[in-house]
Amino acid sequence: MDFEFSSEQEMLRKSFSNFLDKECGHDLVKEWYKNEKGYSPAVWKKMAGLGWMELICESLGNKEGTSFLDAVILFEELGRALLPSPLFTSAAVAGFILSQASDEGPGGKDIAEIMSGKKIYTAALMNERGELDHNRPGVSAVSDQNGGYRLSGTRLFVPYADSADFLLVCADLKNGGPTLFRVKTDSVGVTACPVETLYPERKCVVKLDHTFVDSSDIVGKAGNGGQYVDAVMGKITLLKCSEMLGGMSFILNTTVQYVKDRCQFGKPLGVLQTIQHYCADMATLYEGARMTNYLAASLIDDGLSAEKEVAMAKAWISDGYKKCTWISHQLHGAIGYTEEYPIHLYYRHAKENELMLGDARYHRWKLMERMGL
Amino acid sequence: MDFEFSSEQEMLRKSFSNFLDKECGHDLVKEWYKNEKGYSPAVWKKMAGLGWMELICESLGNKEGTSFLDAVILFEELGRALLPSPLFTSAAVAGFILSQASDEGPGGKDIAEIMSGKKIYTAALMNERGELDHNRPGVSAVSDQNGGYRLSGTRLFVPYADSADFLLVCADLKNGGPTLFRVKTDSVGVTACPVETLYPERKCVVKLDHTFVDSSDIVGKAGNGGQYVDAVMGKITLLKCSEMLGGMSFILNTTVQYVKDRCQFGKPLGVLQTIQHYCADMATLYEGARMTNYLAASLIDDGLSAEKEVAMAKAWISDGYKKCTWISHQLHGAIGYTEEYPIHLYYRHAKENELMLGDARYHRWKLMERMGL
Amino acid sequence: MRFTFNAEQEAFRREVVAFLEKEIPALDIELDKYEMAGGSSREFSRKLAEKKWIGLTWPKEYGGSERGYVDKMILSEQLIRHRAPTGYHFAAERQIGPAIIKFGAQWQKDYFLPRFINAEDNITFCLLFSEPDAGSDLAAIKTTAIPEGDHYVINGQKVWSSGAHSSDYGWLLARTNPDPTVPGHIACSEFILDLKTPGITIRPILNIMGEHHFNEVFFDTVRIDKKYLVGRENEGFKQIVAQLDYERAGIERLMQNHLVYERLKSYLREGEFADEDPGLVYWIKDAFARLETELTIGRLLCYQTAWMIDHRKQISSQAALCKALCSQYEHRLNDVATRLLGASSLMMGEENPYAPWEGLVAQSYLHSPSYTLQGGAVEILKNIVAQRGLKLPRA
Amino acid sequence: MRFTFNAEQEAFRREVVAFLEKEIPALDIELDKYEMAGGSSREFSRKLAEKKWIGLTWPKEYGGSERGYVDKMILSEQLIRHRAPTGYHFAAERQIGPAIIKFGAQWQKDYFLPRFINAEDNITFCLLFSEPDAGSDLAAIKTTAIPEGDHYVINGQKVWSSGAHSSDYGWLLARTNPDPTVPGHIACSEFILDLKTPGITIRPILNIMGEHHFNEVFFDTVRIDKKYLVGRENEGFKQIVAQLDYERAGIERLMQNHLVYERLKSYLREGEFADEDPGLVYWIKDAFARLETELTIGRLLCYQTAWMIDHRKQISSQAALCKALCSQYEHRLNDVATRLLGASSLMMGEENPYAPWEGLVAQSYLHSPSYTLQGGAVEILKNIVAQRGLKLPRA
Repeated sequence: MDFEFSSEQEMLRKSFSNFLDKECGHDLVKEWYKNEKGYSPAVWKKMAGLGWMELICESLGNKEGTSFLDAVILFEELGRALLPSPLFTSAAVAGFILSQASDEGPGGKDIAEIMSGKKIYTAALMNERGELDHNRPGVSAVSDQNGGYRLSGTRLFVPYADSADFLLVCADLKNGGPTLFRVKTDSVGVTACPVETLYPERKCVVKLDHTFVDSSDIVGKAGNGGQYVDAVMGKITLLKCSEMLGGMSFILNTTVQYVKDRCQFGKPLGVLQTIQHYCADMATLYEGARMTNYLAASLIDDGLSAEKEVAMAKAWISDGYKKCTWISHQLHGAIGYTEEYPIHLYYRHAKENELMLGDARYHRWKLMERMGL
Repeated sequence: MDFEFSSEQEMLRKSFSNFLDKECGHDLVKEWYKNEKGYSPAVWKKMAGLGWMELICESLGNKEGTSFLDAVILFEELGRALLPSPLFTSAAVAGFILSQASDEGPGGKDIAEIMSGKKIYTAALMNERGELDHNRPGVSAVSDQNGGYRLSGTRLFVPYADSADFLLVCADLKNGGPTLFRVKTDSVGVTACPVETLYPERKCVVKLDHTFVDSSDIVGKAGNGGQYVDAVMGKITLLKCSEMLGGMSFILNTTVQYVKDRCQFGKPLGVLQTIQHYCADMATLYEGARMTNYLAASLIDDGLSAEKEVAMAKAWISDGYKKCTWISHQLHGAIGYTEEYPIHLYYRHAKENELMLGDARYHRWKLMERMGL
Repeated sequence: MRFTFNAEQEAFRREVVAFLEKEIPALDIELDKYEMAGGSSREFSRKLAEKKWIGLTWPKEYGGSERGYVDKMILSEQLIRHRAPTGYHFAAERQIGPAIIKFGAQWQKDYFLPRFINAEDNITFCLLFSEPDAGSDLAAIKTTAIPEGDHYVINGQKVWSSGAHSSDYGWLLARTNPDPTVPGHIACSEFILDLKTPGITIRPILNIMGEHHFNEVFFDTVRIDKKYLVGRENEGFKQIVAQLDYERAGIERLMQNHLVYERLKSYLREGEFADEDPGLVYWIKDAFARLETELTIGRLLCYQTAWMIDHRKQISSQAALCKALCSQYEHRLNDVATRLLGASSLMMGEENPYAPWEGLVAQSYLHSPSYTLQGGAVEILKNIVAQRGLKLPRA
Repeated sequence: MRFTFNAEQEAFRREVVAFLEKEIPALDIELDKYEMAGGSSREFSRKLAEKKWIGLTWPKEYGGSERGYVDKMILSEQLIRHRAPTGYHFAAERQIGPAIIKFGAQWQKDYFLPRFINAEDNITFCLLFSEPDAGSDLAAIKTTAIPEGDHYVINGQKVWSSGAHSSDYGWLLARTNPDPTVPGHIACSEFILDLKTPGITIRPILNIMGEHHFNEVFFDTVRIDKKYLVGRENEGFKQIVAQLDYERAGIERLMQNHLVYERLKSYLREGEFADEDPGLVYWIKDAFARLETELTIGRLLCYQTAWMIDHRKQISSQAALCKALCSQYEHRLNDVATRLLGASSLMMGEENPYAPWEGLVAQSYLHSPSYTLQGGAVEILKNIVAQRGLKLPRA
């Protein structure tokens, strides 16, 4: 057992956080949300230069000499800074799905493009009700007379679809089952419109209207699309948890600092016992989040099954992060309710990610399934 | 609307509480738990002299000129004092069941006996798993060659069965459905053994072993036993809620007084913000309990349906009373954990009655049923 | 003891319902999508005024009906349930009018009250209370109003002033005793301040939704006539505290999000759960039953507080307890709704076709952090319950 | 970063499990029905001592193995899971031995430590700390131990002394500086007190189950030799505080009710839910999943605290956070069990055939109020987390 990062891991974390401190203040973040692409292409290039996409793909793919914890640490730092970018959807989700499928088909070239940061992929996995539907996809794939397929359907919550190069879409192949397709976003019949959601990182509604794809655009084996996506869910969910953990850490530290600094009735707020207990509650939620997150990550790093532990982590962190943002707002009072002050970004981030990939109740249910109870 | 008791109601309450203050201290209560009958026959006689059984039977039976609130007030005071006696099971439960059935058969004489306090009835409605089973009774009634019936089965949690005169038992009459019988406790084949439960008011395991009952011992119509019991559940549950509300009131007052008196670190405990908030939480649970309890009681008094409101009251009070006893123990520290100090009686009373007649979760479920949701 | 309406109350409720069911559809305006009783309509307010339903509890000498607060609560509840657009007269009737009645000079009564109660003019007020270093601790305000001849000269800064940019007047709290050794609660006074007076600068603060409600307000040697003092010099604090309890007694605090409750209930009734995971159905039923119970309790607590005012009882502890419970209910309500609807509840924007309930849920969720802060943070309300209600000692 | 056992740790765990699976059944004693690791067996303790598993972390010079606290935690967890009867050596190894090692005089070490670590003698100690007016505020104790020649003379009263009536010695905290103007935390000392010394009166206090664990202990001019002082005069407080964190780091706090957890889990696995109302199944699954998560977190927090001791880090905040979480878990665990089983869970008594799980649940529920109080009330632990961990200012 070791409850601390190794010095190498600490150095890695430092390198991430130094970069983010320098390149990504909350003012910039808020600008990027609103700019054309929803992120900063300049920062993206620098991230590519630092090898972040590569690090993610390799650590998810268990490359010799890499550790899954490296990606965990990176996403924790990203969550602390709330840097908006297609890193999660392109390098983690799409990249890992492609690598799952690559034993059984092409993919190597795509992954190389993702790792270099030159091309951006995004995963379009949610239906019009906001549900993951890769096992019963709401997109249809019909054979075209020219040998390829025509895809039709609507996808919600597709990150950065309006600037990505490729979409990964799971479609219902007639008589073939759920099949994963790579779709060029500039194909005829693809529209991607940004849509407003609670957390303002870029998301689009994507419509496919008889969009033509070649049979070489099938990722992996036809009919296996649902499986590929299922296979990545554990690690992907845990990276999302890590990002949320980073957000919790920001909220905890910012709030504790605020109640030390802010004076009312002639004393810092933080002397009040109720305030101290709120802070202790936040610290407890945060410690619990760390425990579940790193337990699952340690098991994954050991090559062991962590389905139960991932469910536990997402359940605890979904609730815990949200509660921390509630407490933070309560302790900040009016200042926290302003656009300028950053905590509402975390309030939004916590709620959005609570509901993404399943909320606490859902994962407690999963946990019981995993335990056979 | 009127959020206060009328002066007549206040006088009634005073008469109850004066009697209880005088006759029933916690030391006596603890003695009575352990004495032969589990209650004080002398006090019982005085209660009969004051007309308490009569008051309960008449207020439950909507007798002209009575109010259901009179019984509510009585049980609130009983819950505050925790007086152990067969009042609830004999006058409220058995008496009201008999009056439900009396249109359709005998019963008048029995009720008169109950009202005078000369005979004690008790309701034996729970099966070996501690569930109310009057609609599918776990007691069998088989026709006897001599014209009566033979009852066999086991009943749990039967209050004061070891000293009561009669049991009311719902039995499964072969080809006749759930049927209510009056059983003399000194009949052959009846055994009633006191059994230890969390709250030490007397309860027995009752075994019926081919106990003979005459056909005149059928209460009301054969086959209607389940209905009679169902019909009394609303009011009975609300009287139980009222008793619990009285317990909450004792716990709130005692705890608030304790934190005013007890000094630590040179000041009364009650100056600490955390302690103040705990007390405010107790007060809120108590106020919510009052609101739900009296809302249901008001509707019943108006002759209106209150099924939804009774469910609400039992749900809120089951949770709320229990939480109050938790807070009370937490604020009392070690002294509260002693046999001598009374709060553990309420801690036991709260948990036992939380689980009797359905806990909060169960009643929330009922509430949704009543709302058609 | 009777927690249900008596015959007169029930008759009044029916009268209100009948009126609203007739008048609101006749207004031909679109009701606010996100806020109960959120719209504003001069026409509607005039109609209410004709019924004498503005200023229902006000003394007859000021045009009121001198009816009880329980009747007022019956009216308020129905206005909210019917989403009546009350914005035109709401703040004036709820806060400013009563304060003027209680503490105002004769000319203030003569000038403002008829305009309020008849909904003649939409004279709008903002509150100028909080300062950067005086939030919960209002006694720490530093803005001064120094008497100089027949004027006061105001200097200082306010913050979190809702609607200051679109109001005619400010309701100002300032120190009239500049000696810093005198405690704030015996050194401050209340003023009516015409916001067009020279020397006032208003700067916007955007809220977390990017909307402009809050402002900073700066005073640089603002001179006002002494007649704008409300009540007595240096008693402003006492005056405000007396009003606060009344404010806390409102049912608005419970029902601001009643649309969410109603949509939740319809969703449950229509039962579109076939595709969902099995645990969700049971979870939402339990969660909704809790909400229903809290709503029922909160509503009765509101009525109880009104009844206590009618019976001249001290309400501060009860009003605080009520407000704490109600605002926590609203907080939970929004969270439950998001979890029922899942990710789709995150969709925002009235025009967003993928947003369930016109994006109501995400909108409400963003408002949530303010509920347990506005009008007294829950923690402070609990202190009031403990100290004033349960008589626990102060530290 | 690795939250799982490494190879050596896993090997040790297996060794412990193999030992316990062999030795416990061989003991031929009935294990406690209600308490994990609740029994007492000299034979078993001697066997543990032979393995050198008593005093695992103790210095070699006192017969210990100088192994780390993580190893100790691995051992403790398995002892609890296997319900090993550790009562014979538990308190001596956990509290008294470490205190003597750290602060004791040579003769105290020579006399007590070998007896403890070899489980030779069951020398039992009770703690004589709390007083009627000094509970959470231990510095307020009034019992005095006044030096007089080569003796101390003790006068005063203690309360809540667990097991004083059946112990050989008391571990006493008393004021050695009688000047009431000197604050308690620099005026007290620790003593080993032979309970057979004249002048000591012990009176029982029954707990809420009517059992005799607690006592009042009165001292009337009790004279003891100066050699019974532990550590330095007037530094007793500092010494106690240093020990407290170690106590809080134990996994006992998490797993006292592990039997309830295990029975719950079997009940869920066997799925006797056919007759129940449908909501119950979903409710219990959700409730159990929460418990499972808290248990997992609590266990890791315990290991983390042990690891921090091994790495010479300050543990007070972490130990407090861990203890608060663990004791709240146990409180909830019992409540969940009663609600799953319903009314039948109220049945008590080992011989009661209607009591599910041998009446375990009601028994545990009665213990529950003490969990969040023993070893520091949850509220005080949270203050420690805030002040020592998060560095919030003290009032």
